[in-house]
Amino acid sequence: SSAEGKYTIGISNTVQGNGWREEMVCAMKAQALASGEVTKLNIAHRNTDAAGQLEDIRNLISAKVNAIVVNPADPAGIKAGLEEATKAGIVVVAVDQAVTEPSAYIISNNQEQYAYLGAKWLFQQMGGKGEVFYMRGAAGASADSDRDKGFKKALAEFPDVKVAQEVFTGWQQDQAKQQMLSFLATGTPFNGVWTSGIDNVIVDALVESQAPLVPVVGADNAGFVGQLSSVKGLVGAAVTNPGSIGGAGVTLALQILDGKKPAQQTVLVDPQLWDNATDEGKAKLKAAADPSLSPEWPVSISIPDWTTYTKEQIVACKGPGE
Amino acid sequence: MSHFLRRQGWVTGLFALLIVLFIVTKLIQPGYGSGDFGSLARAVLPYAFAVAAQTVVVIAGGIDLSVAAMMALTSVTAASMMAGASEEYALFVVPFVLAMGFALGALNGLLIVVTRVPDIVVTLAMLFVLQGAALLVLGAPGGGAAEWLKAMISGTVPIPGLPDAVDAWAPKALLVLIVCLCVIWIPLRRSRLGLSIYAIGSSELAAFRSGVPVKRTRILAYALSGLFAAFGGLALTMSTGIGAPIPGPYLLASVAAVVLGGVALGGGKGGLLGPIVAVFVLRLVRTDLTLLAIDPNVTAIIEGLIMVAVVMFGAFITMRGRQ
Amino acid sequence: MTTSPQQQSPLLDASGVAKNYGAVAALRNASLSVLPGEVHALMGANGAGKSTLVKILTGAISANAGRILIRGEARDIRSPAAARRAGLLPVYQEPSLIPDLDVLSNLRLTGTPVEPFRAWVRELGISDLDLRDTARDIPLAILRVLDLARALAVEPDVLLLDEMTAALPANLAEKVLEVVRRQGDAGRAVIFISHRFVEISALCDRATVLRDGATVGVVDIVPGVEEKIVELMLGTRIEKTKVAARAGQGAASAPALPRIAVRNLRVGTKLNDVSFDLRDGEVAGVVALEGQGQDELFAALAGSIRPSGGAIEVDGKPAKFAHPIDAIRAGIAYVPGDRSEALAMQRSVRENIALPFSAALRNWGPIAMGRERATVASAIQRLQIDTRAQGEVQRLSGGNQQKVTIARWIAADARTILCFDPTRGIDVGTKQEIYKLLRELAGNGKSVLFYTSELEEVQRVCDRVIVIFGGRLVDIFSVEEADEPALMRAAYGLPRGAKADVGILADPSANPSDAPAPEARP
Amino acid sequence: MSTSAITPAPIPLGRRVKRFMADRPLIPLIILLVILVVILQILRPGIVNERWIANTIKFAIPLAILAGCQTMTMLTGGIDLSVGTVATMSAFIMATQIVNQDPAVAFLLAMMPAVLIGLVNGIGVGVFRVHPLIMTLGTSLIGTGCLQVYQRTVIASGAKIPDFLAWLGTGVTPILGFAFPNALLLFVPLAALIVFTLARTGFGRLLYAVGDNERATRLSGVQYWQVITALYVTSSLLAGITGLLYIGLIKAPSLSLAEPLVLPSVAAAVIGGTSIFGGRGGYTGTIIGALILTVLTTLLTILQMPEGARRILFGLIVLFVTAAYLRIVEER
Ligand SMILES: Nc1ncnc2c1ncn2[C@@H]1O[C@H](COP(=O)(O)OP(=O)(O)OP(=O)(O)O)[C@@H](O)[C@H]1O
Ligand SMILES: Nc1ncnc2c1ncn2[C@@H]1O[C@H](COP(=O)(O)OP(=O)(O)OP(=O)(O)O)[C@@H](O)[C@H]1O
Ligand SMILES: [Mg+2]
Ligand SMILES: [Mg+2]
Repeated sequence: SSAEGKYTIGISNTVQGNGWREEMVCAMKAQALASGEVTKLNIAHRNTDAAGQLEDIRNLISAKVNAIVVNPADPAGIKAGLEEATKAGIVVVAVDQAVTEPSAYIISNNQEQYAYLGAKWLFQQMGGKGEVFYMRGAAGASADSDRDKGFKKALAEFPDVKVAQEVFTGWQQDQAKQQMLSFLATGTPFNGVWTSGIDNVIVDALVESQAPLVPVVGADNAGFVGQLSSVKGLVGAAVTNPGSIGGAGVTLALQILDGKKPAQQTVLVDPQLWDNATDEGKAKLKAAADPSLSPEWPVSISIPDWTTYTKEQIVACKGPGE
Repeated sequence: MSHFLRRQGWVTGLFALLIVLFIVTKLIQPGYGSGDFGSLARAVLPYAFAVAAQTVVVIAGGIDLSVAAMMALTSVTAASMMAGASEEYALFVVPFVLAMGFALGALNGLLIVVTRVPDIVVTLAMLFVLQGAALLVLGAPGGGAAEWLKAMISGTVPIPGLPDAVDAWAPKALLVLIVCLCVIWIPLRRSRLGLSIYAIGSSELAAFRSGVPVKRTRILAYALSGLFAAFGGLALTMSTGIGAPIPGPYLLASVAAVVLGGVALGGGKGGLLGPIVAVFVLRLVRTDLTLLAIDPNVTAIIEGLIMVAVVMFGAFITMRGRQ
Repeated sequence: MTTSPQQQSPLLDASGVAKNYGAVAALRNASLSVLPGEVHALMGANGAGKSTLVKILTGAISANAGRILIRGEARDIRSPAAARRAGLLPVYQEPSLIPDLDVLSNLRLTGTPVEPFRAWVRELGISDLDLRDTARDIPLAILRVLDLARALAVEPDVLLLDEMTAALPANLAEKVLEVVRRQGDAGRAVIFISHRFVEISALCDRATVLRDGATVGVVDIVPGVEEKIVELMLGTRIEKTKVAARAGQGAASAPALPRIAVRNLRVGTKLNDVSFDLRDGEVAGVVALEGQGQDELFAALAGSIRPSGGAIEVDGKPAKFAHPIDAIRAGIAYVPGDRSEALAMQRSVRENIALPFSAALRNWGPIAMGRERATVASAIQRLQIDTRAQGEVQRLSGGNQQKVTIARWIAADARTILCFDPTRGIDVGTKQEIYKLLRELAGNGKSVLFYTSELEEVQRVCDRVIVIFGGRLVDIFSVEEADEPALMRAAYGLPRGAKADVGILADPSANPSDAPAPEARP
Repeated sequence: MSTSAITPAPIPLGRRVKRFMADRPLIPLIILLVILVVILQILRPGIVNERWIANTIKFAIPLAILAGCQTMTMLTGGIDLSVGTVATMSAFIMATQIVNQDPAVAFLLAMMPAVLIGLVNGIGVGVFRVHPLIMTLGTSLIGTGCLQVYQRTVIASGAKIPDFLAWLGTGVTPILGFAFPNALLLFVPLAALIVFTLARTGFGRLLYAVGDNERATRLSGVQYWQVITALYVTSSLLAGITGLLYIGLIKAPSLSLAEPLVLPSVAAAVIGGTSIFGGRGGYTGTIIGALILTVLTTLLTILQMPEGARRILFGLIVLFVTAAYLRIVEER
């Protein structure tokens, strides 16, 4: 990394204490450090809603940052704040989700595609028929409703697949596990499980209650990826949903600050699917598996072309000046 | 007399703290100006209404755990009604939503009075009910808001006869807050109802024996709380332009600010000014933490420390005063 | 039964009133009939149901059965507000002002006119009341008087006073009695509950006696009727003699060291330079008007507040009390006058009595249940506590609650007991028990410091009497010298030998208007 | 004096039943629990089987212990909102320290924040008289912050769930043909200890008395700060132990592991008949309260309905259960 940075970057995130978001913030820090262009990061990172994020964005405007990278609590809810930021000459980049503010740049994981890809694979594994246990995220969250669209799209392609039960895990491990166990106790037959990223506890629950190991779809969390190669008889797929999108957001912001505007306003990072049913998938899983990572962290800790930090840097989770 | 002084003393102290914080802010960010103050006012708005909602019931000797859920429900209701509707339609939506908050608050009170279940349980149960209802109204964040409503809290009020530089320090959001609170609170405080609310919070038995209609007063206190929460919900919709069915962090924040503002949990004491000033203090602390680019993991520690320290300090002062 | 045949129709006529609290029948068959212009006493032992009847008449609770006629009309009084509209106004046994509101707001809340209230307050002997004071900061006795003034100010037809004078010092009590008597003269009716016979005979026209929740008689108050009332109240005859076997002569053989020596004790501005001794085997009385510093004296000795000067010696050794536990360790126990200060109201009688056993850190372990049961049972036995509702102390009657506060320290076997007005609101039978108990304690070599607001008790119980006035100890009487007029004069700060009678109670036959009206607060 | 017996009037059967229940408040609670289970069985025939019972118990236990913390603090008129954070901290520290440390050392490290937070809570409430709600909310914020800072130092060291904890949290032991969750081995003695402490020890007595009338206890020689400090430390320790049990059950260390249990723990204590105003309640009721909530969660999971309707139903049932219970137990 070069000597002196020249930019201050503000970051706004509204979910704290969740492995994915923590990795995202660490990726932002690591990328800022690795780029060598950033003097200081102003990070507003707490649990709040769209109104709270507006407050944070305005505080960042007050702090006179050069760019703001934001993981929006809601695509439309923070429009006013982003508009004010642009007016103040601040570059705005939204990561993970799109925003409705037209002046903002977006580099996003494709949530709809995430769900579609996993669900489609799952339904194929089920032979195109049977019952699926549909474990969603948090009711009322916009990422959850995007994923629901993708799931429903896949479902429409497989008319013989039925939803045995739909539950909201709230993206909480304990709740998800309890729901899985309760569901198992009902004795309802089911042929597959789709999870919105709360995955390893589901495998645990199946194993503990000696239930038949049906195919399970999850995210690329370290714990689940490990299980996919270590749990005997488990067929499953991890769909990538890289938290390192945060690092990509920082990169994009720096490019714009340096005058290299991207061709289009929105960059979508499409997810990949690694299953342990094919050799190709197995190889990818093996390459990605990283038992040293905290089990809640996604293993896809970097995005080719977009992030330049090393694994040590993201794990160290230190930004410029720390 | 001494009690009166002590209470006013606390609010004065909070004001002083707020001023110190403004000075600190100015030191951290010399460019901190009227526009930033406007941002502060807008950030304060939903919190202030949440705190007002909590304050009324706390003074009446209760607690309302459903404040944030009520805000979410009123917010999604307003947003879903206004989505795609005409600007004028909002003129109907606003009173409707306020009435809804009032009615649901009254329902809270009614359930407490009728079932005799402790208020903390009733409002906890209502928290789930209102959250559920919010999800039924809007499954995901969405909806819209009339432009004039959004405009009501952005920008400043031109005050005739004053130079623009002064006007700039009178953000509309602040004025909306002051007007809404004063129009309800000041007459209330002077009315028999207000007195009754303090009375049932102070001693329910003595109030009953003084001829206060305890049940009706309790129901009305919760209804007012619902009304303030509905204002809060509207404020959310006005600032974000949408409604979100998941409640924001307003419940715990409201309880904390109530206590910081010198209102005794247990009832009968305090006023609305203290908690509102406390909200400003808490929001400004947040601003300063962001301006200082403090490690976000440390900000939680700092906010917790400030909360505990201020309340401990208050307790310490009271103890000294008693000796 | 001596019912006086009267021609007038009653203002208030209640009959067959019953009230159950679960298994406890607070009232079974109570009746009460009050004529215009009379002061009507409602009497009964602790727990007889007097307060319950008052609460029913004034809509604070609802009866299970009964009929209430007001001016001959059947009225259903459902709330205090309804009672107020019907012209019935109570002053309950516990103060009813809202603690966190100032006096003015309290008046506003009840719709009481301010000027008449002010006039009554002055009339009742409180000259320096600030209407902006928060009720919580006002002493109990004054609060009671304010409660009364608030009731008087709306000129009720029937005023119901539940042990109005119990917590009052003599000077305030007198004023109250005067005012009440005038209510009767003005054609209104007063229902007056008190355990003090002097007050009843000085004031009342008739008395209704309750026993175990039922009316057992209505009598005219004539000289010598006390015996009959007591008989009705208790169902048996009780000796109202002086407690015998005083240890007074034991003073000669007293040990060289006093049990407690108070030297130049000072507490803020309230108590100044007070010195006296308390010896083993004696009951020392404390007499003072309201607010003369006696509260602070007791609190300082009990370790509740820290004195600002002077010294307390226990058994000859200087003692510093930072917390009541220090005083308790030194064998000094404090029984506050306000029982709500001493009792955990939702807990059982047993737990309340056994509370001090668990206080110290080393006693936090398992409780020896058998031993506790025995100790508690013997204390209950000794004080004759009515344990029908012992699951929760709050369900006991006022008098029985008071007994529990004392029983605690009997069970804990404290060497010195500081009793602050322990007979407040206790019926005659129980009073006798308590006098006997205090004497017995002294006989067993324990020491008692005994503040009382009823002067006649001094002679029954004490060996010596300490009189406090304006925060200073003004005199110490031996029991022989301590007749009521002498004590009264000393309590007003008058020197010994001054001749004027004080107050309407000094000589019941004297015309009260001849007595000089002393200032309530010097 | 008033020793004369009240005339025994014939009491109608309904009132006799009511009084019987009022004297034994546990019975109506258990009946409510059974009703819920029956409803569950009707809605999903066959669900109430051995496995389901074991699962329910497994999930009810951590909730019940945390609700025990609430019960005890609520007896004194307090509340402990920091239990979720404390449990999470213990769990997270255990799972991350066990990787490189001796189990005993890891255990001690895991319990350290519990003791510390309990001590701070106790001193704040007992000495400085800060309202418990604010005090424990504050320490829980501070604790969460510290955990987040700590987390960054162990991102790369990975995490492991000690086998013993997994055995305790998820394992079952067949006795007499019935699979008993191993967590009962921890819970039964712990619950017995809490019940005994509340009913039969000086400390328990003081909790009730302090919550009822603090001035009275002071005059009886009780030093408030001692009781309160001991109480909050105990509460925190229990929360710490719950954390260890919970991580054994969930097997996924996260920074918000036990947070979702906080509100239900308060609800369980209140449903179980403990008054938030202090002085009244007990632990056996709380245990049933925790079971009721757990069964209710299952019931709502298996019902096919929109999430919003599910939450509404949850709230209504909690309200109904508490109201029905109060109706039955409270005379007057
Ligand atoms: N809330 C209650 N619950 C249960 N029992 C009660 C309750 N209130 C009063 N009682 C019982 O009713 C009876 C009558 O009580 P009450 O207070 O009327 O007596 P009282 O005549 O005023 O006695 P005192 O002279 O001691 O004040 C007592 O046995 C008492 O224990
Ligand atoms: N649980 C109990 N039940 C009944 N009586 C008790 C109980 N605990 C103590 N006592 C009685 O109270 C008195 C004081 O006992 P306690 O054990 O509290 O004394 P202590 O002050 O702790 O001990 P020590 O005097 O040895 O320092 C004794 O008369 C004892 O018999
Ligand atoms: Mg009474
Ligand atoms: Mg009495």
